[in-house]
Amino acid sequence: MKKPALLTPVPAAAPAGPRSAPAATRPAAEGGALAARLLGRLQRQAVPAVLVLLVLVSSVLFPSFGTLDNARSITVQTSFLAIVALGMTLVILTGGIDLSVGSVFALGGVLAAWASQWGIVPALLLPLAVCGTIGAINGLLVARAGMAPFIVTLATLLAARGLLLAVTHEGATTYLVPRGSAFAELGQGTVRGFGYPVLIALALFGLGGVLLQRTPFGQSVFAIGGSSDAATLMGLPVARTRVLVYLLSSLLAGLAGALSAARLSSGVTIVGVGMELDAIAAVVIGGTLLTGGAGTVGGTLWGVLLLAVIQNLINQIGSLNSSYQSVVSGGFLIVVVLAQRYLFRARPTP
Amino acid sequence: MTQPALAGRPAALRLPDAAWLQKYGVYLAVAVLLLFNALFTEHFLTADNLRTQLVQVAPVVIVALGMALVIGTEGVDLSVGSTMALASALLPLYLGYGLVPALLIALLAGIAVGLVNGTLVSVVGLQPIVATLALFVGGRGLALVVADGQLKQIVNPDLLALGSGSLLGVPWTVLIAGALALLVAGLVHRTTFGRRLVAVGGNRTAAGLAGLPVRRILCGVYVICGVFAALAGVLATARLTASDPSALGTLMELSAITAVVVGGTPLTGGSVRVLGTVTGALLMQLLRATLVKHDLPDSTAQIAQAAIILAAVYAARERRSR
Amino acid sequence: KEETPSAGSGDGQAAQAATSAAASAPAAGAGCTLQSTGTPKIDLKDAIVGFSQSEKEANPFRIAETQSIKDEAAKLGVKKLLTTNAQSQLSKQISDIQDMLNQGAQLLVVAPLNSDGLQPALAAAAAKHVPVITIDRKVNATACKDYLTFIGSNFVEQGKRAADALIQATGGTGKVAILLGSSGNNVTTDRTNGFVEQLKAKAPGMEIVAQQTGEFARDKGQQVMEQLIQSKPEITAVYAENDEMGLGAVTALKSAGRKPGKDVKIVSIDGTRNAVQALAAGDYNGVIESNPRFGPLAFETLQKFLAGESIADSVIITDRAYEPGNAAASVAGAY
Amino acid sequence: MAPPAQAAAPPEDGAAAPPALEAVGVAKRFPGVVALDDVSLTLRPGEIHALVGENGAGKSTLIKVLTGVHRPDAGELRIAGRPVTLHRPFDAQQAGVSTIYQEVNLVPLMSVARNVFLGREPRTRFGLIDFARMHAESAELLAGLGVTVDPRRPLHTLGIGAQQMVALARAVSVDARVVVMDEPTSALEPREVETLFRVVGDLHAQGIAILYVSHRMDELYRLCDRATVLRDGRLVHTGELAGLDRLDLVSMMLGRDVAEVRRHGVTGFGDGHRADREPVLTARGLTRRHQLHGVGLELRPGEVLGLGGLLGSGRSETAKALAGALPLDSGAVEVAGRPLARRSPAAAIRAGISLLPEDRKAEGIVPELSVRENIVLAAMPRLSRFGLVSRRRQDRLVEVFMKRLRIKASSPEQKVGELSGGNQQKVLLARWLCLEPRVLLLDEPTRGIDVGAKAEVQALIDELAREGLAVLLISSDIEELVEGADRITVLHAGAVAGELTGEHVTESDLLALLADRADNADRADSADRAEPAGPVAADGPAAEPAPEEKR
Ligand SMILES: Nc1ncnc2c1ncn2[C@@H]1O[C@H](COP(=O)(O)OP(=O)(O)OP(=O)(O)O)[C@@H](O)[C@H]1O
Ligand SMILES: Nc1ncnc2c1ncn2[C@@H]1O[C@H](COP(=O)(O)OP(=O)(O)OP(=O)(O)O)[C@@H](O)[C@H]1O
Ligand SMILES: [Mg+2]
Ligand SMILES: [Mg+2]
Repeated sequence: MKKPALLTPVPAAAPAGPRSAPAATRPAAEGGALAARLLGRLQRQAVPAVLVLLVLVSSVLFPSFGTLDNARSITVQTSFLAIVALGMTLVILTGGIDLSVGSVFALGGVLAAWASQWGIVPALLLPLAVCGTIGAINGLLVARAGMAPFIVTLATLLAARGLLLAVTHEGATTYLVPRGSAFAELGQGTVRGFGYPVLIALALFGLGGVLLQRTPFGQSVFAIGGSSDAATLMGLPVARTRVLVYLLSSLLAGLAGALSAARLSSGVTIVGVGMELDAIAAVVIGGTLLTGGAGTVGGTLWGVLLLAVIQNLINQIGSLNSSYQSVVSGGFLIVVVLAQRYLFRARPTP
Repeated sequence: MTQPALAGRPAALRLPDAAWLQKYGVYLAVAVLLLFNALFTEHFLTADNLRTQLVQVAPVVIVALGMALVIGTEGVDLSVGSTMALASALLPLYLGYGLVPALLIALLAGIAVGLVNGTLVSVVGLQPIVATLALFVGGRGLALVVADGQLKQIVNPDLLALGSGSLLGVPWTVLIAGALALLVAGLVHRTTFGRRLVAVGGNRTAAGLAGLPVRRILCGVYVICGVFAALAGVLATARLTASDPSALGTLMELSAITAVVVGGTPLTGGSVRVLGTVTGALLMQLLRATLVKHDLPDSTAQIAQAAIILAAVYAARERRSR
Repeated sequence: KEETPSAGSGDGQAAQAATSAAASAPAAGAGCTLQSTGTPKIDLKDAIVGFSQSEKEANPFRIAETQSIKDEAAKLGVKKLLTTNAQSQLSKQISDIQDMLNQGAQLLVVAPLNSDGLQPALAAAAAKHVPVITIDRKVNATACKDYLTFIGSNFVEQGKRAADALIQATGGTGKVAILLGSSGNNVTTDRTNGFVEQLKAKAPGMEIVAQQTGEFARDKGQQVMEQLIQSKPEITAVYAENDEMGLGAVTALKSAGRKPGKDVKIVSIDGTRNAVQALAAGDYNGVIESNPRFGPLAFETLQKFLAGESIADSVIITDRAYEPGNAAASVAGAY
Repeated sequence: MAPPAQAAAPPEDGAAAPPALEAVGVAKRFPGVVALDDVSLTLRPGEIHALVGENGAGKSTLIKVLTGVHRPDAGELRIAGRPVTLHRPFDAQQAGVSTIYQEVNLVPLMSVARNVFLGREPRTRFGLIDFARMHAESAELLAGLGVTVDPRRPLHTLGIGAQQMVALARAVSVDARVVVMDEPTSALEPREVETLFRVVGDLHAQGIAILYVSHRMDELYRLCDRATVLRDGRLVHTGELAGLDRLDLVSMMLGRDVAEVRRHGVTGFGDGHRADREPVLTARGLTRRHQLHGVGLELRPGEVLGLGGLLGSGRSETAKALAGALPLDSGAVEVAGRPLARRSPAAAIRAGISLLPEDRKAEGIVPELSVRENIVLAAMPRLSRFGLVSRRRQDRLVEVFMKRLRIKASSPEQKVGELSGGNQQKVLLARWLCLEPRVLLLDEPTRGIDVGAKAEVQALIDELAREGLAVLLISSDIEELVEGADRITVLHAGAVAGELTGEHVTESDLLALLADRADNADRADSADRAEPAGPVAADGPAAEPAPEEKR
């Protein structure tokens, strides 16, 4: 167990590394060592475990569930939410929240579609520049002016939506991405059937994991979320880290929006509504504390997948009335978190 | 208190400075907005118009009051909008037995939702946002199942009277909201439950060690929030003269949380500002009214709304004394 | 009893007397055949049909729409009908369609949430040679190539007809408030454009004094109307882009002591039973139907297509118009 | 041990060198309180300077001004002779000032190693954090301080004492020319205190200036060269400590004349109590995995039972178990012969057991609430009728306790989070005393309390015991433990290691028992905390510093 498990270490949950405490060594001694170790590992990784269980069960129940095609469509659909949730993870880890991501996502898409007439570079740069500005505003207002993140990002949620409406003449204009352009390819191309957005999302999560776990910036993020007073007293760059975190969140949301526009071939104005809640839910289900200070980007990835699989399952069940669909997905959510809580070793509440 | 030897030096005189602004910023913002409208909006300072604003804000105020209590315990309740819908959906089913039984059933639904939320938060120990997310998603579905997806016209005269009637010119909904605000203020400041709730929000570990019944308090708070949301659902239904489970209370959770936070209650728990919450709701209401009355297109309206919220909260922000 | 579309709503529409499955295949275009899409020839009775609904069945329009598809499928004895609901999320609609394809859907009926953005889903269907019929809303793509055909109403036209109805009710003068649908939505845009254009062309004496969104919901419509009554008491006419908002406006006007239908004329689009009832009761001045009963027409089109016939790129469904004169008699026929 | 701060600035020669750190005419005011008023302080290179004063005198505030946490309202700061403006603690650290703040200011959810290295993590070639090195170095650093914990453990799983040692490790492992320590020993055991002294000695030898705050007079006289005395935010005295009589120092701190101070003894405790009655509290076989192994004890009305042990020996856990605040695997607690059925703090409180917890920040105060509300928190039901709080009854109670414990606050409405550390402690004490319990469990009751108030608190404990209360006393101040307790139960590694009664309740007996135990433990297994070879336990204040393995 030498590998420092990049994406899943330490929060309050369970240290992924070896523990010299007798707790970890005892079950191994009692025979069935390997099985016990595996079980122990799985128990500490509640979300992936629930996910694996869910996937196994539903593959048996629904023949069309466990297919490669299904995997491809689930992954590409989730990749956009995943990218947004990655940024959200960083923000939540500092104990903040970013409600603006849904609007910023939509704005990014519209801007990208508009700029795509001049090629792929403007199509990526414009949304990043505008969304980055929004993120910087969020960050500065939170970190420098000391305003509550909830309110600041709620305001920018409105502002980004307003900007989007202004750009699209109150939603009357939909900008289209030129067919066959390099930008469209970015959203629609595949490698072995898996869309580029999936690969981009995975790469970003990899980077995010390294950023969070292996760089001083990441340590500051955890420290601020754990105790921002202590972080200040320890001389960490608290304000700078906060600004950066909101900046990254908006950039990622904008990028996800751009990719989604590339995939949809158009800058759709109605996307992203309520996306912030999905992202927050994925992050929190992924084991990140909403109060900050503990969590992993890997957990978020699992959380996003879990939400997607639940939705897919509801479709597999087939002809559920839409009202029952909500009831079922609400019920599912409870079952999953309860399973997480009771079947698997719960995190010690800090 | 007499302890001259210990009490430091005489306090510096408090001027209406930054700290003052922080404390009373919301009220100031409301005043400014009222002034603006009085000057620049036609037909604004009429009794009818003011009544309209109050009537529209009443359900938000009621939900926000419950939400403020939840936020005081460092929680949040996303399910309020769905609870409103559920209460609204149940009403027509039982109005045949009269207003009171139907009302009781609706409130019972609120209690049930609160109990589920409260149990998930306090006993199971889930993070409030996840715990209440389940009913946020499922609750509205349940409401639609109950109502068979249909909007139903309300014909019960008692319920309609609740929505449109008034006492001495003050609509019932406004009176109810006002009474609840007083009640919650009393609850927070004058009862053991209120004080303990704030302590639980301020330091849960310490509260537990001090022997407070933390679980019961948490559960109680979510139940109150659920009941308030259900009541708001009933009042909104009465005013709409229809039970509309698909649209009633959508985004209410955001409006309520916004009112609470703009009103100066921190999301980190440990304090509840009741008057601030009411004022926060009023501020948002006036803001929306102003934008509609000046017929701004949606794009401009949203940007303006964002700017004004930021300005108001910026003025009232907490300045750390260093 | 049945309405023929009023004068302005000509293009390609032929009024038919049949209840809901009124259809017309315009002569335009070469049409689309099995060969051009590469769809294998199958019998509808052995087929798995997928239906993707865009919004929750929580308003009369969507309820009637879904029900009509389900009923017709049952009537024709379709082997299996998969239904999904995107709950107003575009991304969910895309994955819904892909899920159904993965579950083996051979024919698809889609009620798009938005005219743009379904590209990936359509591409996936095309790759599997699964024909897609979009109902209610047209997608911005190439018929026959990206999808088979579109069956539905013309929203711009609906807006124009609403304008006509309002002009008739007001006599061509007055101040109008528009209750817009959700911002950024194609339906909102089209119904607004049609209305505004027609008003400009036909009734220069009418002035639009307010355009505010009521988000297609009754309570929002009511709230906005309450504000407008206070700030712009001079308003004499309201155009609501769906019935729900119109009915909200009725409530608002009533509680402000005004007489909807008389002091303030109201016209809206959709043709739900509640609105037609209000019309019959005199609270309303006109309702333009947006016909949700796509089932018969959709399956009829599919059957023709599978039988080898050529299908036109769009099939326009007939929308009725309810007027004070015919309302009372039509209530039962409204959805 | 890892040599702390090898590369510190070379000692500047002699008296010619400018002061390492200097504050001139500093003032700081908080709403309602003048915390500092025209205070000047000069810290010479290489000296150990004591900062003393009673609770709320302004010591911590001065330190926070010196380290950039607070911006002074007036006055000037100089570091190495140059005037500086500190905007953030970061600036002070850049300028070579390293600080251990009064309340442990680390991040509870992060691992021990990360806490030690936050902000200056060792990197690999690729610029990424080198965890292997970080863990190794922090383990080594901590082992050098006598703490052997897995550096991957989340900090909050450590006791407050161990956390304090982590903070120490962090502070001394940076290159600093000034180290500021605000009550570093208040949570430490004699053994750790010795370690700390050794570290201070090392720093001193390297020419690093140290500003040292403590309420323990012995320490000051043992360590410090000079002292600055604050009272009510004003400077009362600065000078050599050697020539200053202890009584004079205390009288300056308290602002009372020497004669009055002299009347108080070393501690406020009187002599033994009568404890012939039936035990009011009996605990048997308290067991919890990895923490407690069959601890049993008896408490009689009217006696003070001391609980002795080394850091991490399970004393706090025992106290918490008695108070129903720690889930147990097995074991029973009886109050006056009746078993406590439900284990919860509420049930224990109803049975008359009160616990003053050890970690006042995490487990004690509700910082946003007022002094009044913090005091009455646990007693609320008694002070209210029909669920309505009675403000009048509260005020009466609060007034009594604020006077009796000399709680210094601008008013009972001041937020507890704004009080000085010692005053927070007094508020907590008041919270438990106003419950009028039958059994009082005190975990570090005088932690951070000034000399004057400490004697009063001790006298209070004494008085309560005389009135028939059963008191369990946990204290890292060994003198206090021995003076105060009638009987001492000694714990080691979560089990009872022995008991001292009668004339054996002495410092030397206690230390002997502890040392004996620590030795045994070393020879035995204990994977978790095998001590480094060699006798580590200090044998009392006069003993030699523990040998260092790595030098
Ligand atoms: N943030 C703050 N807001 C308001 N008042 C404060 C604040 N911090 C400190 N004070 C007040 O300043 C005074 C000095 O407090 P300080 O913490 O410096 O005392 P201290 O000498 O460190 O005491 P102790 O020995 O108890 O730690 C106290 O009266 C305290 O209430
Ligand atoms: N010096 C140490 N070496 C190893 N582990 C330690 C050490 N000090 C503390 N710990 C760990 O921290 C945990 C809690 O420590 P804590 O100091 O609270 O224990 P305690 O028994 O309450 O100590 P105290 O007797 O000081 O109150 C212990 O279970 C132990 O595992
Ligand atoms: Mg202090
Ligand atoms: Mg302890």
